[in-house]
Amino acid sequence: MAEITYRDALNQALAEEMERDDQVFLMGEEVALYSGAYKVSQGLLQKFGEKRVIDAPITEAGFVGLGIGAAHVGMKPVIEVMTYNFAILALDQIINNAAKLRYMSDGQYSVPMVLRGPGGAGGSLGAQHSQALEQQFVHIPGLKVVMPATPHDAKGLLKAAIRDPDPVMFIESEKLYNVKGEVPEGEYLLPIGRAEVKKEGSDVTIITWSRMLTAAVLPAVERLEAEEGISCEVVDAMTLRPLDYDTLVNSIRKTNRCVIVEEAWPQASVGSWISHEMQKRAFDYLDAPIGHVHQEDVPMPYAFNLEEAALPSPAKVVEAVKKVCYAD
Amino acid sequence: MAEITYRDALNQALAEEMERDDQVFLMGEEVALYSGAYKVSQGLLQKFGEKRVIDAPITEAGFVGLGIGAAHVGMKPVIEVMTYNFAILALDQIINNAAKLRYMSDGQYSVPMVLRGPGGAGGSLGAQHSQALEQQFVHIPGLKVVMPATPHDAKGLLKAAIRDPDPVMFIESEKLYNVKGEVPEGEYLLPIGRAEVKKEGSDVTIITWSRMLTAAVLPAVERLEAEEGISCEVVDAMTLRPLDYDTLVNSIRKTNRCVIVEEAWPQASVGSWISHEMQKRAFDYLDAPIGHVHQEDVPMPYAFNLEEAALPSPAKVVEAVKKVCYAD
Amino acid sequence: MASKTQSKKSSGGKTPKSAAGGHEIKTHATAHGKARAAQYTSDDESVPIGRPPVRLEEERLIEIHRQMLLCRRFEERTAQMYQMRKIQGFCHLYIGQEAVAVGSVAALEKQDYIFQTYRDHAHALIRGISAREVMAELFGKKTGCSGGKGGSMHMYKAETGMMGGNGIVGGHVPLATGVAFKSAYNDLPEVTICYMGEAAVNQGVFHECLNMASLWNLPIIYIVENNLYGMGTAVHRASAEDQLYKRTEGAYRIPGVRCDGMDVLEVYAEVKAAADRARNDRRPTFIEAITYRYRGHSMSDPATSYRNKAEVQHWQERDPIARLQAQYPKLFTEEMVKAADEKIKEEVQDAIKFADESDFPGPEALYTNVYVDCQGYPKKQD
Amino acid sequence: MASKTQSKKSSGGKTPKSAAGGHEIKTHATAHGKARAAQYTSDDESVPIGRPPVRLEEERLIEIHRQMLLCRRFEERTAQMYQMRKIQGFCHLYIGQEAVAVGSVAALEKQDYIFQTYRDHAHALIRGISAREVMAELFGKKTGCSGGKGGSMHMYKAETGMMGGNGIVGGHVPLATGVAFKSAYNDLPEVTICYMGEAAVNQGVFHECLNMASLWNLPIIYIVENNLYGMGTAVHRASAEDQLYKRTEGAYRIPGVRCDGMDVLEVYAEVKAAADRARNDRRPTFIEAITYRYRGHSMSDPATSYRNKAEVQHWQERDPIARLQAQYPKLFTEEMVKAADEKIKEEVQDAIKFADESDFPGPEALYTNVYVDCQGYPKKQD
Ligand SMILES: Cc1ncc(C[n+]2csc(CCOP(=O)(O)OP(=O)(O)O)c2C)c(N)n1
Ligand SMILES: Cc1ncc(C[n+]2csc(CCOP(=O)(O)OP(=O)(O)O)c2C)c(N)n1
Ligand SMILES: [Mg+2]
Ligand SMILES: [Mg+2]
Repeated sequence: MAEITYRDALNQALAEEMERDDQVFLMGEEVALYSGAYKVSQGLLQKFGEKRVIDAPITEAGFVGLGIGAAHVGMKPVIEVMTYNFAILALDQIINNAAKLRYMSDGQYSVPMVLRGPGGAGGSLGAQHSQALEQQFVHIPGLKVVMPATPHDAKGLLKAAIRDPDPVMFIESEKLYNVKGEVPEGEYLLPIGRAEVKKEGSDVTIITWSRMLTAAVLPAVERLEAEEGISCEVVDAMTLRPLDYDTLVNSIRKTNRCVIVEEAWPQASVGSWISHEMQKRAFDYLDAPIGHVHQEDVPMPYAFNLEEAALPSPAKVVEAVKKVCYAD
Repeated sequence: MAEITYRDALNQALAEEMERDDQVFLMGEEVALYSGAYKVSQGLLQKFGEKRVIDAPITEAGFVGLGIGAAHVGMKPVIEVMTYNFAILALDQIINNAAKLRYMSDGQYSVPMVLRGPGGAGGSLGAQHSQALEQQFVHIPGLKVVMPATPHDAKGLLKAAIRDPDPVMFIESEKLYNVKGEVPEGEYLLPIGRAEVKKEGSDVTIITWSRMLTAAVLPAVERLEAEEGISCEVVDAMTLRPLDYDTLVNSIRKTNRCVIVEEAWPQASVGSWISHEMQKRAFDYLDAPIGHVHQEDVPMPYAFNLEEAALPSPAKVVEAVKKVCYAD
Repeated sequence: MASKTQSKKSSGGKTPKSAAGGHEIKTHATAHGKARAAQYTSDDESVPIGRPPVRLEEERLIEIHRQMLLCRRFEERTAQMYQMRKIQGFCHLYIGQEAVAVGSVAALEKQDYIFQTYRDHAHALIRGISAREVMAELFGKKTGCSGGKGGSMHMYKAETGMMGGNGIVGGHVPLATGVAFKSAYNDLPEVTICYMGEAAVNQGVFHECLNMASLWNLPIIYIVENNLYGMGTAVHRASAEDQLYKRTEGAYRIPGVRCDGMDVLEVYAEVKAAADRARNDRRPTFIEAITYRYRGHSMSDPATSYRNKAEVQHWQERDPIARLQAQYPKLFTEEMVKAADEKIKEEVQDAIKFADESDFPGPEALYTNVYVDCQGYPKKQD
Repeated sequence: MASKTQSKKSSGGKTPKSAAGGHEIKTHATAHGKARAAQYTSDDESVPIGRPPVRLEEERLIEIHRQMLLCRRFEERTAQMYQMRKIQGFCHLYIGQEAVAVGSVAALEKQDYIFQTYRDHAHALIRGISAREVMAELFGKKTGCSGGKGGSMHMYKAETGMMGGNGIVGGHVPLATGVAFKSAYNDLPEVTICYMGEAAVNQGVFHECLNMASLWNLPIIYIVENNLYGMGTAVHRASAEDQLYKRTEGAYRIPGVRCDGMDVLEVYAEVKAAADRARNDRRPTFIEAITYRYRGHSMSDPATSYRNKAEVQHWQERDPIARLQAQYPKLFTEEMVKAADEKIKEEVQDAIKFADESDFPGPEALYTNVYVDCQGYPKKQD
């Protein structure tokens, strides 16, 4: 298997799906001539031409809504938001049209659109550009929300998202674009709605997704196992809506302890909701309250030291795991 | 004490605060000549003139942002969104400016603005107009979120919100506007950030806010006490950010059981987060998983029977309470 | 027929400082508002009318007349059903504005698309959804065109090209633009009409979409149904440039034209020209149709605080149905109209009966069609 | 000084059908883009220049020159500090565009306000934030003008009227409009300038605000710094009407004027006239200043894919600092400029030293100033 970056994995998925179906097009700010702000669409303009790789004016509500409109008459738009921070500007279109057209028409329409771009912090980008806002989408019936953590998952899930008949919020990570991982040569798809045990263990279940897997959880697990002798099972939720309850619950039933690690703010977050679902489904199996590691409840500061302190970190995960293991 | 409607209580609060401080103004769609879509601002144009009661064009992002701009140079804007459903259109302004200007400037600015209007379902209004989207605001550091359930609380909290130095999302309810309750004559303020035990009880704690208090919880409690002999303590959260953890936790420590009732969808909801916080803080006191009553996880249907089935109801609360009491 | 009225201009210009010394902010001016409404009189000569009414074959005129009358009668009964609480929630009537929908849809072809706001009953009826299905939708019945799940503001029937009402002011403009994008992308001879109220023109997304439509040469017609008010706000109290047809040429290079929205043939002619342009040249057009709603904004609005009876009467004298009849007196004889009316009344009565007798959606319908495919989502809460 | 160049118009007009038969959607045209850039040459006679440069006293000219040079030198060193990773994240340089900020701020009074985008270092410096505080902010130090918590895109100093940079394209336009509203409401003789890049004009909120500013007679000047590109997108690939000054009169009754943004005195004159109008007549103005950024969009953009060296050189030949010097050769002698430059370099060097030696904010700063008052919120997670 080839080692390629998360960016290239996404690029391959886009190229393969555009090759496969001429109703797939890519639209967003700077996706064509500039190859994408983060170069995810490198080479696609050259390959597919300006009819199918389209630079949009800076009008998020407009072009996201345009994508929804095209999707509900049969196209397969892939709309890029330069970062998911800007999706706020298109939220009315996403919530009121993408998520509801099918229900309101009682099944006459579907919206097979993918909205993709990086979420979370990018590094010293300040308060307005460093948010993990997936809770806005996970809340909404009618949407699917996918947040892959590895190049392998990114490729398989993006291809599945493009073929999916429903609107998929596909949230990447700026800090993952350069991360390499093994990706099989030929075509493959991964199922939306499936979580995966990324590492088995017996003492505690750590549930996470996207960048936190490699940025906080895995380094913490290494330390916990080496230094504390705590065996950790790591579950990557991968899809946040629909959530794969079974895989998560089964792990907790085995370990009897759980920590949830997410990049977002704590209140009404996806992690806090998963915690609620877990206590509901595994109440009798839990030997300790569910732990929660998240961004500090403040806007993201610019100063490097403060940003580091604001974000979840391996150290915070270690601490939270020790706490639920009563080893603190 | 006079019995007045929730609408009139709000109207009094607005009038009193506008009288008190000439930097308070009211802006929104139809607030002046039309007296507000729900007549909350009745008489204010006549009393304060068109300089201070201002009909805005239908441009939510624009006039909400304008309010934020005016607030951060010292005014005290009260901005009305005709319903909180439309606040989605202004969400960038709310999240990126109202919530963050103080932090990004390290305290040079504050944003003493109130954004008010009805949230939740109004009755047969269909999918785009029947949402309880408070989770979007409760997630965001820098905002305060207040959701009063009674005329008394509405008046005292709106006055406090207008005087508050921070941006307050003040979420009312269309279905409460006509509801009457006792309101003291003279001036009074209620503290933002305080929950209240609306009814004492011993077997189970029901946490709720806004319309669900009277529409679902109190009728259910009546039935539960009469028919099942289950004594319920009812806690009205009133402010969702900052949340009054102590009042909530203390009640659960007493009753050992908890059900959370909210109008919103379940995933990443405010209720699911409160549940997480409660299991964290009262793990050893809980005799059952925390129950959760919420809108069914579907867009709001128009058909009357389906809408009724979609919303939380006294029956659903009864069922959930019986379940956590192992009485089902 | 309407007689010529004088065009009155408001004083306009600079706002005087208020007596109190504070700078007076121009927010509304009731008196002006009422005077200015006259400015939009459909026979005001200051209005640049693009093109003389066309000649249409008799059978087309009869059909156009029938459609307007159907909309009128259908909604009169809708109001009645609302009073009886058979219909609930928001309900926005189109009475008075019929010429706009009928004249414009008549200029379309079968493969074309239309998008409307929440004020969408007439558009649904004209574009080919049966009165039965529209009324059943209003009643929230499963036989409704949206299965009872959409309601008054969300009428859909995919195969007719009626792409729905939308409840968010301006929210459907990108959808319509996206459909036009699909037509251009696939080189299909399709045209999309995106209707909106005049207040929607101030929403940001309108601006975003017109720019894209022009930039990318999309086959779309934006029709503003300027009924002079957005709820209680007169157009000049919300739009700095209240001559709306002037707003798009300078900003987006999209030609703006105004037409008399009380004259169904003028609407037809203007939209036909725009549709040809869209279909052949792939260029968007902006049409402002001056019209008037006789009723309140929605069923809860008595429409008394912001306009007076004289104004309503002024417009009722220009009623689009009466006007068409007057234009072709030999065709629309008293008997002919009466017969047509009877038939339509029967059709509407049948629709009401059908809606009334239909079932509400079954409880399982609550959970269907949220997704095409989502592994057991959603499930009932437990 | 720049010599006359020819104004080349792109072929424009209708887009031909593509060979494949599909309708070709006009999304970009690199070749045109480069040719068209010449159209915006500051000495292109097709550009309607509003007003001849004013005469200013020598000391004001010297100060204006000093400010432009300060911005230039400050940002050259900023780029260097970025390479050394003293500064991180997004960092957008203003080099080449100095005449716009300097000329316009010079036309303001002390009580006035300015709002800028993320490209805000120069505006901060000119409006009275010291080089030390700006550099310290870039370094993320607690001595920075925003306490190290804002960063490159968020420079604030309330008492100077520098109301900050903003990271969301278009996101600050309502804030600025709100400040102008406060001035009008309280009848204060204040003017607000809201700067933005030319790509921001396509955002919906721009449209919403211009309408309100005109409707309510707000004392505001919207200045578009048209540097011909939004990241890599040439203005005509994003704006259907790429002559931006034409976009506001028709749509909002706000006069639009274009000025040569490489000529600081022309900017000054145009903004002075607009400021007088705002202060005295309470009417908004829209100014398009044609300018050019010499560097990439941000530090990560080599600016090679969408423009070529010849184009950059074309604009560098119109450099605003050199131009002012050439306009007043007797004042700006070689020695004088050299001496001024030395002094500025020292000031910048001092700022770097100050920033470097300052402390990062203490860990407690993470939790301060989220609220004025919020009962123990926020607290560190436990
Ligand atoms: C974004 C948004 N804001 C406000 C509303 C409430 N609202 C519904 S219709 C309306 C007036 C619209 O007027 P206009 O566009 O002129 O259309 P008309 O109703 O006259 O057909 C308003 C304010 C809404 N539905 N959506
Ligand atoms: C809403 C939003 N969309 C996209 C971006 C990313 N972005 C930042 S600057 C920029 C280009 C803006 O160009 P222009 O307005 O011309 O200003 P300039 O950078 O040339 O000064 C883009 C796309 C953003 N910050 N905000
Ligand atoms: Mg209207
Ligand atoms: Mg630019």
